[in-house]
Amino acid sequence: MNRVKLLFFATLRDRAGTKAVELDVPSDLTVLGLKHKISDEYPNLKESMKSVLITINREYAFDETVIPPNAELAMFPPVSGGSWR
Amino acid sequence: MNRVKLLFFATLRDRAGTKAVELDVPSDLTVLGLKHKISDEYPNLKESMKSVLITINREYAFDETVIPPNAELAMFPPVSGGSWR
Amino acid sequence: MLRLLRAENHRPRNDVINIMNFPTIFSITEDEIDLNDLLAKITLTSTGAAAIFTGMVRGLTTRNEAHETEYLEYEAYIPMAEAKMKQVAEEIRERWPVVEGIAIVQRIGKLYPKTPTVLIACTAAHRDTGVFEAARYGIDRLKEIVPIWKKEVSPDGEFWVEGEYIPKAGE
Amino acid sequence: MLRLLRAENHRPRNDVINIMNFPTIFSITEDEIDLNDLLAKITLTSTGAAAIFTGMVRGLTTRNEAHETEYLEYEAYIPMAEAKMKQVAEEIRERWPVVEGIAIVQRIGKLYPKTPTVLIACTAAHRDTGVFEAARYGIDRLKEIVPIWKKEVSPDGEFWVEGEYIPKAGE
Repeated sequence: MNRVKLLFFATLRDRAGTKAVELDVPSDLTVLGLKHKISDEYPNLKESMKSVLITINREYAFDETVIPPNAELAMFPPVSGGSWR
Repeated sequence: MNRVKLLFFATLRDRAGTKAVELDVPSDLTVLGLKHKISDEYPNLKESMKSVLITINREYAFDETVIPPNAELAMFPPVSGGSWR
Repeated sequence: MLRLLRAENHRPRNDVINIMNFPTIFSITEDEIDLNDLLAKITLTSTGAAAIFTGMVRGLTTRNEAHETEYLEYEAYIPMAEAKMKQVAEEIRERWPVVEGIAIVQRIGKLYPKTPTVLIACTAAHRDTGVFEAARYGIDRLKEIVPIWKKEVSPDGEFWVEGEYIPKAGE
Repeated sequence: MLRLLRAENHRPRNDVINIMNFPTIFSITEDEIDLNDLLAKITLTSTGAAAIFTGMVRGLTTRNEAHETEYLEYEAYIPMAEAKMKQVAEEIRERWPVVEGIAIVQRIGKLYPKTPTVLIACTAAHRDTGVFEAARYGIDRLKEIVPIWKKEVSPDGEFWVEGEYIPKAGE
């Protein structure tokens, strides 16, 4: 098992009700696997998993990526900084 | 004869050695005629007349324009404000 | 539904703003150009984006004939320059009616390297409506028709910088 | 002739400046965005032009669903946002090597209408070298990849504003 930190931002944080959690995940868990795990453990976030962005160590990550040990993960909606078009 | 005021700027002012003169000009004098008159009366400015810009009452004027009475005329080189490309 | 009704109410009010209250600032000044202040003056409640251009005195030029500049001395035919700045603003509004605020400022006098000498700023509700193009057009036009000149003072001596553009009738 | 010799001497010196001293500023801050200060920080002796974009909080929006905004609340994933701002600056330098200074600033926290919330500024020796395009590219990229979100608070309640862009691998 790998110990990882998972941060939530914006809508995801509101729905999770927390800014961050620590998780033990199987060492071969992919980003897609993480989405399924979060859907199961946080029913409030299930809907969000469809359009969520996931980062590993502050870089965008994709479904097939395997999560490395001690990773800093984050989940958030598409970004909306700057000016709104 | 019309009384007019003629302002000089930038290189034209340096060469004329003055910022402004008052002139009495024939009432049918055109901008082209003015250039000839200035060439004759200010030999230092003769060379400048080739590429000079002339304004009448703060609008760009052209060779065939007739100078109206009491006009504020100005002579200057192509402009170079703002940033230099 | 409430939103849609509100939208209907907004539009005529906003059109009134369009016609009456869009700020246009133009100035020829010996004072420092204050970007914060100018931006605030052309920001309306409906404004979401600003494109600002500033030109600075270069101390070191490498394009074409490379040279150093000690300072530039700017002069203007002030009343005509103000009228032509107003004309540039009008040309911008004609081409980009979405532009809300416009500021055009030329600093004159003796200006040293790194000093902003000219500013043009345009604001609009959104950034994808031509606000960048409007600012770009503004600085290009300024350089063509606004009667301002500069004398360059360098280690090699001083000389007037002349432009090339010959305005056409009606410009 | 003296000039040409001087030009030859300048070039290598200027290349050193290119590589070593071009300032890149990126910051996520709760403080006011000071345009004068940021512009001064990215102006070099060789700089003659700056293109600056700022985004402001709109109090009144008429595009699409018209609505009023009381304030926006910005939040950022700060360390990642800083890394992505740095990446945007690097992308700009790759595409427009003439760009000299770059400043990218996002203000976060509770921000009221008319307040500048984001700034991107690029400087270069001359204005016709892509400095406008570089600033435009910068703000567009910022909106795509820098992890910053805003919650809109309006008379109708509050809601998160979500973007649409899905970054690709390596972005």
